[in-house]
Amino acid sequence: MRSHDAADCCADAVTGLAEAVLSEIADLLDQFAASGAQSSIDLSGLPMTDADREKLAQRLGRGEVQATLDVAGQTDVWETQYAGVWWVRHFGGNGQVISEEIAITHVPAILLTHREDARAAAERLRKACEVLEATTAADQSSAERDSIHA
Amino acid sequence: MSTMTSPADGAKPIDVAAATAKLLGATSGNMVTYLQSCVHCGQCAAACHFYQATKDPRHTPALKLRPMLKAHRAKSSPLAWIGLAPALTERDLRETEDLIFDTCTMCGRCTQVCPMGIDVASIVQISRQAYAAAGLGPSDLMAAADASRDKGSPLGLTPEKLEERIEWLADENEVDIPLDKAKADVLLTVSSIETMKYPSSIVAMAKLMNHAGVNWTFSSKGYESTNFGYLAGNTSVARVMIERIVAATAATGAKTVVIPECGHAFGVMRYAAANILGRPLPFEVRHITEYLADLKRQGRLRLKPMADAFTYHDPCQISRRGGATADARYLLDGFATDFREMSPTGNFNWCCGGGGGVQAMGRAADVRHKVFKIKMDQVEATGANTLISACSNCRLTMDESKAHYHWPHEIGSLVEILADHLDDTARPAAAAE
Amino acid sequence: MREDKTLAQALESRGVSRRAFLKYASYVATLMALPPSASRVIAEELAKARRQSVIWLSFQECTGCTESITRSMSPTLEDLIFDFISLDYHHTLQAVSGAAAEHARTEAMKANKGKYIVVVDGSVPLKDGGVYSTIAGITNLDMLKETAKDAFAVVSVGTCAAFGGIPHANPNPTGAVAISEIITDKPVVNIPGCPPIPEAMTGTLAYLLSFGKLPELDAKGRPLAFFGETIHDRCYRRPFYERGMFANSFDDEGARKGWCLYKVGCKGPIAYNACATLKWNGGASFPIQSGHGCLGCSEPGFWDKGGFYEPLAAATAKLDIGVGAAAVAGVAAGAAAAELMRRKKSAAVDAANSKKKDG
Amino acid sequence: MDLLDFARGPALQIGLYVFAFGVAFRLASLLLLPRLKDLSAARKGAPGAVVASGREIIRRMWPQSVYAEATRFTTINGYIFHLGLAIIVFLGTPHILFLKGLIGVSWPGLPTNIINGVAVITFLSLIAALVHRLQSPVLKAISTANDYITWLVTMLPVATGLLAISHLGWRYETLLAVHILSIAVFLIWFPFGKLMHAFLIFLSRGTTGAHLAHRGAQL
Repeated sequence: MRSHDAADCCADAVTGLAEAVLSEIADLLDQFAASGAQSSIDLSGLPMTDADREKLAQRLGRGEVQATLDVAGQTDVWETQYAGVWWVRHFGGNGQVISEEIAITHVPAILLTHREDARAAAERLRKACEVLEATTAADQSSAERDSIHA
Repeated sequence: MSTMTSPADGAKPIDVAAATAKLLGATSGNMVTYLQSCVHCGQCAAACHFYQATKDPRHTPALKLRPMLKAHRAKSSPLAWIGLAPALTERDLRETEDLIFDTCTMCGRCTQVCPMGIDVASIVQISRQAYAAAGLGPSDLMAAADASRDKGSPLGLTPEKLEERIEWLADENEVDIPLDKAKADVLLTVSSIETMKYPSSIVAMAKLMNHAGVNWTFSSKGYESTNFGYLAGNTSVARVMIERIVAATAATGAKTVVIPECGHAFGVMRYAAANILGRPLPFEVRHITEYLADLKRQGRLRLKPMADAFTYHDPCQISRRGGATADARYLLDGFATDFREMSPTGNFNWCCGGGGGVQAMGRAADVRHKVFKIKMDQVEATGANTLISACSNCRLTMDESKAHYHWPHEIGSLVEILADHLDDTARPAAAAE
Repeated sequence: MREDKTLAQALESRGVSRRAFLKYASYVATLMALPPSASRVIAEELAKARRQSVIWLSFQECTGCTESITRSMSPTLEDLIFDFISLDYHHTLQAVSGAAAEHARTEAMKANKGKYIVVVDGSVPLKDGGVYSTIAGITNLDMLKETAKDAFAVVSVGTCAAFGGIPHANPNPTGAVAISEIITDKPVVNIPGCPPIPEAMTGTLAYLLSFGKLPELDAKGRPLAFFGETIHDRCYRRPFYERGMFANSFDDEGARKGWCLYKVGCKGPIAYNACATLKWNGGASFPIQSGHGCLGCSEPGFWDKGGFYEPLAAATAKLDIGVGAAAVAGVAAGAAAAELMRRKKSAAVDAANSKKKDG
Repeated sequence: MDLLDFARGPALQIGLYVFAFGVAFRLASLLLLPRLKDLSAARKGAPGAVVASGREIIRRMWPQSVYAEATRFTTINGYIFHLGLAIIVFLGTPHILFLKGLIGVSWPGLPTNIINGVAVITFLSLIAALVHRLQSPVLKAISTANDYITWLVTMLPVATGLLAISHLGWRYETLLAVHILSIAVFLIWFPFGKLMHAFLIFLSRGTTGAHLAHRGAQL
């Protein structure tokens, strides 16, 4: 559709916001390195064009860590080539980017396993073990029975 | 209707109602347009010699519209119905009297600079009528008007005195000066200033007319073309003065009335007279410079070249407001070999400061002298020693200030220098007739 | 119905992790323009919260608002809100009907007294005793007053509920009014739009759930997060406006090139809403992107602002017959004034003449 | 009805009524007065009244060189804000649309940022005009309430327009409403204050043009 050409035309515009965000990141990274203060920048809230975002992504590049989460839709997380600078991109259920942020931290919180989840997981695992033990025991006794029969 | 008020200080009573009535009687689209158009930009101040000389903001020409605007508004504006357009007061009139009389020569420079093109002079003229009706105005100006009516001339030049003078001048200068010739093509008029102060100017005009072979005459029935009735705002006297000339012209059968070196006389007779009478004049009116230029064009004026350096002062009513700026230059062209234009000149020249009857106001002498400084600077910048004019009123104004300052320059008259350089060796035009 | 389990516990049993809360929280923080640090707080609060009882009342409306909030067919992150709330009454969506439905409403009111949220779409008719819209024989006015009495907050969803909307348009035959004109004793949030953007509804509800209070509102009761800027402020066609490149009609060169629609009536500059950033249908597009000017549907009286295709700058005042009449009257009055002046002039001249004669 | 609706509708409508009545009244009451008929003989070759009036209206658009220095500020600054106002009103797209809504015809406009620049210049020029009026002894002496009210009434649309485009102060629709209200005030004041010079300038220049051209006087 023609009207989308226009949208593309404007989305192509480079506003210089990428540079501004870069220098902001540099400042925050200084603070993080010095005092461990974690911070983040909400990219969705900035009036960046697609071209701006692309430029920012290019400048930051990709580092050692990449992760894909499957949490109510996909979430991509990667460390940029600057250690401590993380890019977190949340997708909604329909593949649309719903939120995007730069996190200056050790590891983005979303990657961390929550204690509550661990507790619940432990519970489940325990249950799973009990089930396993039960089935193993059952299997064993039947095997014994079989061998006796054999 | 007339509400006369007598101030406690014993000054003469001021009839405000008469002033307002006079204004109402003069109401026209032209007047009201001017009154309503001022945008208060203040540029007129720069053009006014009285402001230029004094730097007093009171002398801003725009302020001269105010009293009449106020009176008009009080009578015409719907604002008056709700009390927002106060009437003209005696105090208004008293406080502005000098603006309307002493410090306005109706020279028209402010109109030149006005982006709205407001003709302040015409409003001042109407204002003078209103102030005069109220009983205001300089007594000497009023007296001059009365003298014009009663004696035939503001300076008391009665017909008898005119006859005496002419006889004496003719004898003294051995020149033919016709008076009351039965039939003439041209009626020449005088300005009383010339007759009384610059009689040589009368002689010069006679010489020039005779040289060109013109059939001309003075008339004792109507000779004074300076109209102090007009300048004083006294319309009835103005009318009497005009009627006298009209009658004299009719008596001689002249087709042309020539106005001598007097700017306001020319302005009134040439442009105001028909409107004051309410009918067109049955003859043409020419200023002496225009008439001499006509003669020169016809080849009837033969002049010897003049080498003296001089500069020319344009009388406002002849140049800027009279439309005859070019004729003075035409007369000088090829005759005056060292004629120097002052700056500004022509239509933009500064007023002498004595026009519009201001010359006749004794109390305005100080401010006139201040104004003359502008002229002195203009003349000195040309390097010429002589200042020539084509208006005896300008000349008198300038002479008085010259004396006041002991200014060493010469002040002369255009007709006189022309008459002094007539080439009478050959008179083909006269011969041809 | 409010449950005893926290949301975390409820979702946990379905295998939804805390990461989902965190992700949802960061989504809400973005939506509400909160600082990124707020997302951790939201996540924690949400996890601790219990399902919120919501009573949804539909009055004079078209069901577009309900369509809008439930538009999605596949479960998405945004739809988590339905896991967070207990929609105890919604006569379009609920399975039961009739007396059972009304019973569900009164039960929910009793059980969650002072804690439930009332969501309203549609305006309330006041004319003729409110007979123009009733549910189960109860007028909208009565049902609203009764239901809202013990509510924690009221959320007016859609322009009809927020500002009276289309039922309120001239000549407003039913005497329709906005919810905020009836409920004056407790907080009312307006989420206008015809329909409102679903994210604006869910985001506001999530905020209420997380923080237990209303988000920051503008003077018209709208959450600033969604209604703080105009469509024009965030419109991708804004550069064309600045450069003076306009579509003059819907089928000209400018329209095809996607230039600014100001001249064909776009109300973007006075319409406060988030369409230009959140867009519609899963971020696919919004009216201006589809080539039509903004109608300003989230503004009061948008229906009566002088025509959708009349440019905003055009006055609704007209050079009508009245202006002509005023001019004619002016000429007449002027002529009278001139005539009056003429007479005054003649009188003055006559007086002067007679005076002269006397003298 | 909110403020913007009131401004776009009733306020402007009243403004238009008052403007139409007032201007018609002022012009009719002036033009229907008897005008002076010059009975003196015209100078040979003098143009007719219509030609002379037209010529004077045009010629007086710029001061004579003799007065150039004395009138420099007023002339240049005057032109700046007059042209500025004209450009803003007649070439600003929203204003063209406003006029189109009234008179039905439209024409191409200038880009918004150019109009904004012109508006800033006009704003500064109007400030300069006021400062000049307050500082010059002559202008102080001749100024009346009319001058200051007219200045304010002219300045308000410029200032509120600038605020509206830069979204300063209130919300945009409030600024827009105030801007339109200032136009209504402008229209209402127009016929009764100095703004009438927009019409009177033709009458007074023309009157003098005809008056003096009849004499052959070059002004």
